Amino acid sequence: MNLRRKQNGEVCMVLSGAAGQGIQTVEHVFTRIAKDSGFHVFATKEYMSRVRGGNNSTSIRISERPVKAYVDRIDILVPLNDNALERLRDRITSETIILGNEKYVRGERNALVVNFEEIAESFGNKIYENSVAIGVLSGIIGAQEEALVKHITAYFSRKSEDVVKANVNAALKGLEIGRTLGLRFELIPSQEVKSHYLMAGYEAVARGAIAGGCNFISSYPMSPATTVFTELSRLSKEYGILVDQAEDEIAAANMAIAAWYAGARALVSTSGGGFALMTEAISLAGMIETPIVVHLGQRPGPATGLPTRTEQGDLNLVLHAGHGEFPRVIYAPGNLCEAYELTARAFNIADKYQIPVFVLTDQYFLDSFYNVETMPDAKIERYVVKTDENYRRYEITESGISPRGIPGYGTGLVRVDSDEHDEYGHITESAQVRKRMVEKRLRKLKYMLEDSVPPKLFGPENYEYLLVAWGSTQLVLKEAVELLNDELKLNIALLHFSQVYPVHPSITDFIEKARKTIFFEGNATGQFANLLKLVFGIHTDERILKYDGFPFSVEEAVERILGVVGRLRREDE
Amino acid sequence: MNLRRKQNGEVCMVLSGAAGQGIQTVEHVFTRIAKDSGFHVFATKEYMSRVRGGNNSTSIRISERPVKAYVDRIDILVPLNDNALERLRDRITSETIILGNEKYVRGERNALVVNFEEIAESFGNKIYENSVAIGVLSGIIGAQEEALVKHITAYFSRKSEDVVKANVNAALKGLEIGRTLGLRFELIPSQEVKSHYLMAGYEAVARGAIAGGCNFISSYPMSPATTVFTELSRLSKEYGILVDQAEDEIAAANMAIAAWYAGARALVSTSGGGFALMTEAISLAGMIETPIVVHLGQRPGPATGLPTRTEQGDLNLVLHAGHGEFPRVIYAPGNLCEAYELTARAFNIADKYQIPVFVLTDQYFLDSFYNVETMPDAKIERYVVKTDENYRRYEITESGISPRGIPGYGTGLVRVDSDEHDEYGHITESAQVRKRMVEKRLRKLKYMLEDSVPPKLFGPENYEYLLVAWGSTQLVLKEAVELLNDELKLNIALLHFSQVYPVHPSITDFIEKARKTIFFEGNATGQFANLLKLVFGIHTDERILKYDGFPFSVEEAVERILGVVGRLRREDE
Amino acid sequence: MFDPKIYDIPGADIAWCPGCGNFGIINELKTALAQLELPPHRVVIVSGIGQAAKMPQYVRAHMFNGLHGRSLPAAVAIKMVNPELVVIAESGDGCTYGEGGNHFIHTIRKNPDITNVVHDNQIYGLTKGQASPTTARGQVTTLQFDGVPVDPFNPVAVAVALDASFVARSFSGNFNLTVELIKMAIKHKGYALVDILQPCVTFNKVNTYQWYRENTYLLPDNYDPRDREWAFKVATGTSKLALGVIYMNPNRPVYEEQLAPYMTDKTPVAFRGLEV
Amino acid sequence: MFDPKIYDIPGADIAWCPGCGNFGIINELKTALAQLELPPHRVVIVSGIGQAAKMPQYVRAHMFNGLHGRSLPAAVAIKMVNPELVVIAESGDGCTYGEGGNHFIHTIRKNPDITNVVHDNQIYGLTKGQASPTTARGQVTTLQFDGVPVDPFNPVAVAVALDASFVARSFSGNFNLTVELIKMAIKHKGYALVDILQPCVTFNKVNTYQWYRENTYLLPDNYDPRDREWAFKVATGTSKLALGVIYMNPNRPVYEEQLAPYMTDKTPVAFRGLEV
Ligand SMILES: Cc1ncc(C[n+]2csc(CCOP(=O)(O)OP(=O)(O)O)c2C)c(N)n1
Ligand SMILES: Cc1ncc(C[n+]2csc(CCOP(=O)(O)OP(=O)(O)O)c2C)c(N)n1
Ligand code: SF4
Ligand code: SF4
Ligand SMILES: [Mg+2]
Ligand SMILES: [Mg+2]
Repeated sequence: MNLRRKQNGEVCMVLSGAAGQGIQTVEHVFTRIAKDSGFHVFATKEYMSRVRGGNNSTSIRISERPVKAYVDRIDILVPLNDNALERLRDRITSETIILGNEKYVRGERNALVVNFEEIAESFGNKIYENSVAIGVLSGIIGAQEEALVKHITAYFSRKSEDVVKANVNAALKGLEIGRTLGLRFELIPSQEVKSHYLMAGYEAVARGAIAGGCNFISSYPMSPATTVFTELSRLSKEYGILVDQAEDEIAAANMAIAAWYAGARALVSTSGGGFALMTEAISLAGMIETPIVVHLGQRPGPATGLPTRTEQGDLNLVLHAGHGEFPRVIYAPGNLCEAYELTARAFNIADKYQIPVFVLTDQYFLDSFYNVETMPDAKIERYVVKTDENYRRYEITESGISPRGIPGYGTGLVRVDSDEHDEYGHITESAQVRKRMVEKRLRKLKYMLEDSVPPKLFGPENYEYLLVAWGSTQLVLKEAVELLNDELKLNIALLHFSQVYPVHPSITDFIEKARKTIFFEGNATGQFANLLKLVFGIHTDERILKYDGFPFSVEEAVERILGVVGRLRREDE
Repeated sequence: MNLRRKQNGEVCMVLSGAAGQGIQTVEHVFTRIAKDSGFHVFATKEYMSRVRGGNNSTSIRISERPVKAYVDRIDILVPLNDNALERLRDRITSETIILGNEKYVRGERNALVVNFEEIAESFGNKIYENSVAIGVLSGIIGAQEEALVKHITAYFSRKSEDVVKANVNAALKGLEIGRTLGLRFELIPSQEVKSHYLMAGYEAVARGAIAGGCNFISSYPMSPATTVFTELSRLSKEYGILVDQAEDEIAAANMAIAAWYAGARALVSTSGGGFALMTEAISLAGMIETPIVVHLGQRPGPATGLPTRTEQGDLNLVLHAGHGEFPRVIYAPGNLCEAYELTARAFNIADKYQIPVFVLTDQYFLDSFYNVETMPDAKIERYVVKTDENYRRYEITESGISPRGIPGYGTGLVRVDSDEHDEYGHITESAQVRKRMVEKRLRKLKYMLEDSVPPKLFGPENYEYLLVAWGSTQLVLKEAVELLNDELKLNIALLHFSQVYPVHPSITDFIEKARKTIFFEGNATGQFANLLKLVFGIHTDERILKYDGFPFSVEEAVERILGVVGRLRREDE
Repeated sequence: MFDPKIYDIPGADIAWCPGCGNFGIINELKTALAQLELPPHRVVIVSGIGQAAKMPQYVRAHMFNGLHGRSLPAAVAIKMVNPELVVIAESGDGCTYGEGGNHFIHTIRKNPDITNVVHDNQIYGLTKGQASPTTARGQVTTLQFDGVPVDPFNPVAVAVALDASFVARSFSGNFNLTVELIKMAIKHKGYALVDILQPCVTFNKVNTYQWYRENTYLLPDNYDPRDREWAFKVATGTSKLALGVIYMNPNRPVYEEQLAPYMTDKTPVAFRGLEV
Repeated sequence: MFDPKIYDIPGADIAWCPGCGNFGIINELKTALAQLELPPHRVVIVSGIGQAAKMPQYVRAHMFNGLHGRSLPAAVAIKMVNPELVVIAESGDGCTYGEGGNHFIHTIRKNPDITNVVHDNQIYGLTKGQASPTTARGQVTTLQFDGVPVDPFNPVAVAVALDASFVARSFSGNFNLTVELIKMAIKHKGYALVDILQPCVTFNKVNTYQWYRENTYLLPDNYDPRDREWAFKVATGTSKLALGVIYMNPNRPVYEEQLAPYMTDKTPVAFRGLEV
C-alpha cells in the first residue's frame, strides 16, 4: 500500500514559504473557491513562532469525498520563497509536482514553472502574485470561474475598485493557465458541498460556546488558544458577550468564576502555561462550587516549549489542577461537530454540577478546517434558582448539588467562601462539617459519571485489534483504520473518547472483545492510557506515542499501527 | 484494649484556650523543663485560623519511653478560659482530671481546682499565671527545680530582672503545689534524654535544608509552611542565606530557579494554594533543567480550605504540577530524622538530576515536636562544573544529564531557554531536536529510580496484614501497630514510604507477602494508593482515609485498623 | 437612613483581636451603607484572604470571599455581569498591593464602577506579622529579624500616577471621616480607592492608634483633589500622611458601560434569559 | 571600546520582521556593552517571552530566557546570588507591565542593581497584535475590534511614584540617545528602567517611526531628573513623550548589599564552597 501515491479523486496541495508571505491569503481564498466549486476541502497549517520569516506551510486536500485529516502526501507543492522546500524534503516523492516561479522550483525533479510574479506584473504589480497562484490552483482542480471571482472580490473588498479588478483579472489569467497545464487533477464536483460551511476547530469551539450560552470571556492571549478568544470578541456585539483581556491568566480565571457567581456563563481560553497559572483558581471553583469552563488549546511543553506546535501533553495537568480534592469533567473533541456540541455541553454540565469543566483541544485541532454541512443542535440548560430569605448556598443534598442562586435574583443572599464553610457559606472549623462538605462535593461524581459521554466506535463491530484514542487524533485514525481494513484487509476498529474524564465505563466491554488494544496519544508518557489503567485496571502496554510537536499524519498512523500489529502477530505465533 | 486509660510511665496533658492566651508559652517552657528533667516529650498543637480568641489546644505527652505520636487520651486537661472544654468533650473520659482556676473547671467530674490566677496575684500580677501553671505541671510529673528555674529565666530573659524573679517565684510556688497534689504521675527520669534536643518538624526541614547547602530562600508567607521560611530567615546571618520575601509565589518560584541557575541552592516553602501558583515555574525548571527544591506543607483544600489544619491532599498536585512532561522527585518524611536527611538530600538530588524536588509535609508534621538525640549525617553534594569556551548547556548524554555550569565559573556561557532548544540552548523548531530533547529529559527517570529511597518496614517481618502509608502518619501508625501486635496479638506491619515518587520497586515483594494490604492516607481519594495501583498494578481496595482536617490519633488508627481487619477476617471465613 | 444593624450577621463569631482597627472599619462600613440606604441584597462584598478579608463574613450582604490577592478581578467581573449591584472589594494591604498588585494597577486602568476598601495595617496580620508592602523600611517583624530591607509601596501615589478616578485615604479611628469617604467612594462613578490606615494591635507595634493620630493630617479646605500635581505632592509627602480625598478625575469612562452587551441594552447580562 | 561584534551569535536566525524597531535596540545594546567594555561572560541577559524577549537569543552573553512576565524576579535572584554579574532584564511592554506588572512595582521597591530594558512597542507582537498595557485607548487591534476600552499604563509615572532610582525613556530610532541611556542605566547603582519606544511595523500601525519622531521630545538641558515633582509632570504630560533620564534618586540603598550573607563577606554566594 503506497499511500504517498496519487489517489483518485483527490489532490493534496502544499504551500510553503516564510511567515507574512501570503500563504494564509492563498489558503483562505483558494479553499473557499474549491468548496464553492463543489469539492470537499481539508486544510491544516504548521508555523513557526515568529511573525515574519522562517518557514511555514499549509497542507490542503481537495477531494470528491469528504476529507478531514492530515496526510503527508504532496501532489502539488508551491514554494513561495528560496528555502521553502527545505523542511518538506521528506514529504516530496517522485510524483510530487513542484510548481511556481522559476527561481524557486529550478533544479527540482518534476519542476513546473509558472511565473506567478511575471504574470502578476503584467497586470500592473508583483503583489497580485497571490491571486495568480490562487487562479492556477483553481484551474488545476477544475474550480468554477464564478467562485473564483466571488472570493477574490470578497477578499479584497476593502481595497479600491482598481485593485479588486486587477486581482480578479490576474486570478482569471491564473485559472486559464491552471486549466491548461494538463495535470489531470480535475475533480468531479458535488452539488451539496456548495452549501456547506468551511469551519476551523477554533470556530467550532467558539460557536459551541455561544450555543451553550457563553456571554462572558476573560482571557490572556496565548497560542494556540487566542483564536477562540478573538472569535468571541469578534462576535461580542452580535451575541452580547462581555469580553475582557485580563492583565494576566490569574485575573482571567478569577474573573470567569466571579462572573458565573454573578450570573454569567463564562469561559477562559488558554494554553498549558497560562492554565498552570489558573490552577489555584480552579481549586477556588472546586471549593465555592461555582462553575467555570476552560478551553485549553494544548501545545508542546514544558514551559514555553514549542508555542505554535501541537501535543496532547496536558491531560494530567488538567486532571489534577488545583490543590485539594474536588470533581471535574474533561472533554476532548475529535471533530468539529463534537467540538461544537461538547463546548456547549461544557456550559450546561458546569452549571448543573457547579464544577470546572474543561474542553481540551490542541494546535492541530484548532488550526485545521474542513467543510461541514451543519452543526448539531445544542441547547442552553440553566440551573440558576430564584432565592428566598432562607436561602443556604451550600445546602447539603443527596446528590451533593445545592441549588445555586445569583445575587439580585430573588430575595436571598448568595454567600460563597473559599474557606471550608457551613451550609450558609460561613467559615467553619468543625471536623464534622468539614467531613460532610468534602463528601457532599465528591458525591456529585456518581451523577457526573451517569452524564458522561460514551466513546464512539469507528470501524467493524467485530474487530480483532482495537485502537483507543482521544481528542484531535480521531479523524486521522479513522482514515487510517479505513485504509488498513479496506486495502490490507485488517480488522481494526477505533474507540475514540471525546470525554476523557470521568471515563465512560463501557470501555471495559470494548477492550474485552479485542484481541489486543493499542493506545494512541500525542504525548511521551501515555497519559490517557495511564488514567485507564488506574481507573479500570486494564493493560495498556501497547502504546503509540508521538511528541515531536507535529500531528500524526494518516500515513504515519498507518505505518506505526502496521508496525505494532506485525510485531503482535509474530509474538502470537 | 482501652487506650483511653492511663498508661504506666506516661502522662498526657492538654492545654486548651483561646489564641493569644499563653498556651504557646506554657507549651514551650514546660516541654523544655520536662525534657531537661529527663523525660521523653511529644507535643502537637491544633489551632484556628485566627490570631486571638477561638479555641486552640496543645497535647503534650511526657513519658519514660520515647513518644512521638499524637494520642486522643487526656490524663490532665488544663482549661485556660470559659469555653476551653467545649471542643474537647469527646476526648474527656471518666479518668481525665480537669485542673485549673476554679471558674473554668467548676462543675466538671474530676475537677481539681488550682487557682493559678490567685497564686499569680500573690506574686504581684495576674499575668504570672502561666508561670504558675508551668510550675504546677512540672510538679505533677516530678520535674526538676533546676530545669524549671533555667527555662523560666530564659523565657523572660528580655524582660526586667524583677519580672524574671517574680515569674520564677510564681513557678516555684506552682512546682511545690504540683508536687503535693498527689496525682501520682511522677515519672522516672532517664539521664540520656537531658542531652537531647527538642525539635519540631519545621526545624528539621529548615536544618535539613541548611545541611543540604541551602543558601537562598524566596517565599511568600503561607500557613503551615511559613515556619520553615521564618527559621531560615532567623538563621540567615549564621549560615549566609539569601532571604527574599517575594511579592507573590510566582516571583518566589521564578527567583528560586534563577538562583540555582546563578549558582545558589535555593528553596521555596509554601502550601497548596501558593504552590498552585508556582506550577508554571515548575514546568520552567523542567524545561531549562535547572534544579529547584520546594517544601510544601500541606493543609486541607480546596482553595483556602482549613488554613491551619492538616491533610495529605496535595500529592496529585505535586505529581502533575506544570504543563508538559518532565521528571521530578517527591519526598514525604515520616519523622524528624527523615525530614532532616531528605530535605538535605532534596538539594543533592535536585542538583544531580537538574530537576524539581519536593519535600511534602503537612501541618501536623511541621507543628509537632519531640526529643531527638542527634540528626543523621548529611553532606552537600554539588554537581556544578567549570565551563570552557565550547560549553553546551544541553549536551545530549546517555544519562540525560548535561553538565551544569553557572555564569562566571569558567569561561563558557550558560544559556538556558524555556522554549524547546538545541544543545546550545537556542530556540529550535526541529521535530528531530524536539524528540531528542524530550527523550533526554525523560531518560533521567531511570537513574532517579535507582537513587530512590526504599520504604521502611516497621513491625514483624512475617506479617499477616500490611499497612502502607506515607509522610506524616508514620509514627502514629508505628505505635498503633505495636499496640495491636503486643496487646491484641495481631500480626501487622507497617510499610512506610518517605519517597513517594518515583516509588521504590521493592513494594511488590512486600505486598506479595501480606495476606491483605491496607492503605492509609490523610485524604479523601487515596492518592498514593492510586499511584501504586497505576505504577505497579496492585490491588488497593482497602483504604483507610481521613479528611476532616485533623491528624490520625493512635487510638483512631487502632480502631480503624481493627475495623478493617475484623471485616477482612469475617470475609475470609 | 437605615439602621446599621440590618447588616449584622446574627451569632457571627468575629475572629479579630480585641482592639483591632478592623472593628472601627466594620462599623464605618455598615454606617455608610445604612446612610446610603442600600438594602443588603443590592450589595456584594468581595474579598481576598487575610484578617481584613474576613469582613464580608460579618456583614449581611452578598459575599464573594475568594482567594488571597484576587478580590479585584472578582469584583470587576461581578460588576460587568450585573452593573445594578453595588460592588465593594475589601481586603488587606498584603492582599491588595502584594499578592494582588498586578490587579490593583490594571483595575485602575479599567475604571469599573466599584469601591475598593483597603484595610492598610502595614503588616500581614493573619499569617502573623510579616512585612506587608506598606511596612516601613527598617521595621523589625516576625520574619524580617534585621528590619525590612525594602522601601514601602505607596498605593496613593501609584493610583495618582495611573490617573485613578477616585483616591482617598482614611484612618479607621476617625469614624466620621471614614463613613464619609466610603459613602463618597460608593457614590462615585468609577473605580474608587479608600486606603484606610488600620492599627493591628497584635503585630504592628509601630503604627499604633497613637502613631496614626500623630502622623496623619486632614487635607486643608482649599485643597483641590482635581489638581493631579498637587495630589502627587500630597501623596509623596514624607512628613505626615494626608487624610481625605486626595485625587479624583471624574472624566474617565466607566469600564463596564463601554462593553458590547450594554451598547443598546442596559439589562444586566446576569438576568438575560432568566424569568425576572 | 570593544568591538560590538563580540556579542554576535554566529549564524543566529533572527526572528524579527524586517524594519522592526528591535533591530535598532539590539545594535544599541551591543554598542553600549562594547563601550562599557563588558566581556560577554560578565553579562547575563534575562528575558521573558515575546518578540523583545528573544533578544538574549541573539546576544553572546549568558542567557536566562525564562517565562512570560517573569524576567524581573529571575534577574533579581541572579543579582542576589552573584552581584559581580551585570544583570540586564530585557523584555516587552506586555511581558513587563502586563503579565509581570506585580514584579515591576515590587522590584522598584527592592531596588536591586539591575538594568531593566523594556521594548515598548505598545502592542503584543509575538501573539499577533492584541492590546498591550501601553496601547492607546480607542486603538483598534486584532482583538479589540471596537478599540481598546481602557486607559494605557504609564510605566514612567508609576516608577516615579515609587521613587525608582533611575527612570529613562528612549526611542529605538535614536541610536545615540539609546546607547547613552543604556550605558547610564548599567552604570547606575540600583534598579534602572529604560523604557524604549519601539515601532512594531507589523501590528502597530499607529505608533510608527514617524509617529514617535513627531510625538517625542528631548528633555531640555535645564531639566533636573532629581526633582520628583517635575519628573511627575513630565511623566504625565499629555502632549508629547519625553525622552532622556526622567527621574533618578541615587540615595536609595541597593537591595542585595543589605542582605545577610554580604554583611561581612563580599564573595558572591554563587562561588562560596566552589574551588575558584
Ligand atoms: C496564594 C496564597 N498565598 C498566601 C496565603 C497566606 N495568607 C493569608 S492572609 C495573608 C496575608 C494577609 O495580609 P493582609 O492582606 O495585609 O491582611 P491582614 O491579615 O493584615 O488584614 C497571607 C500571606 C494565601 N492564603 N494564599
Ligand atoms: C503565561 C503566558 N501567557 C501568555 C503567553 C503568550 N505570550 C507570549 S508573548 C506574549 C505577548 C508579548 O507581548 P510583549 O511582551 O509586549 O512583547 P512583544 O512581542 O510585543 O515584543 C504573550 C501574551 C505566554 N507565553 N505565557
Ligand atoms: S492580628 Fe492585627 S489585624 Fe488581625 S485581628 Fe489582630 S489586631 Fe487586627
Ligand atoms: S511583530 Fe512587531 S515587534 Fe515583532 S518582530 Fe515584527 S515588527 Fe517587531
Ligand atoms: Mg495587612
Ligand atoms: Mg510589546
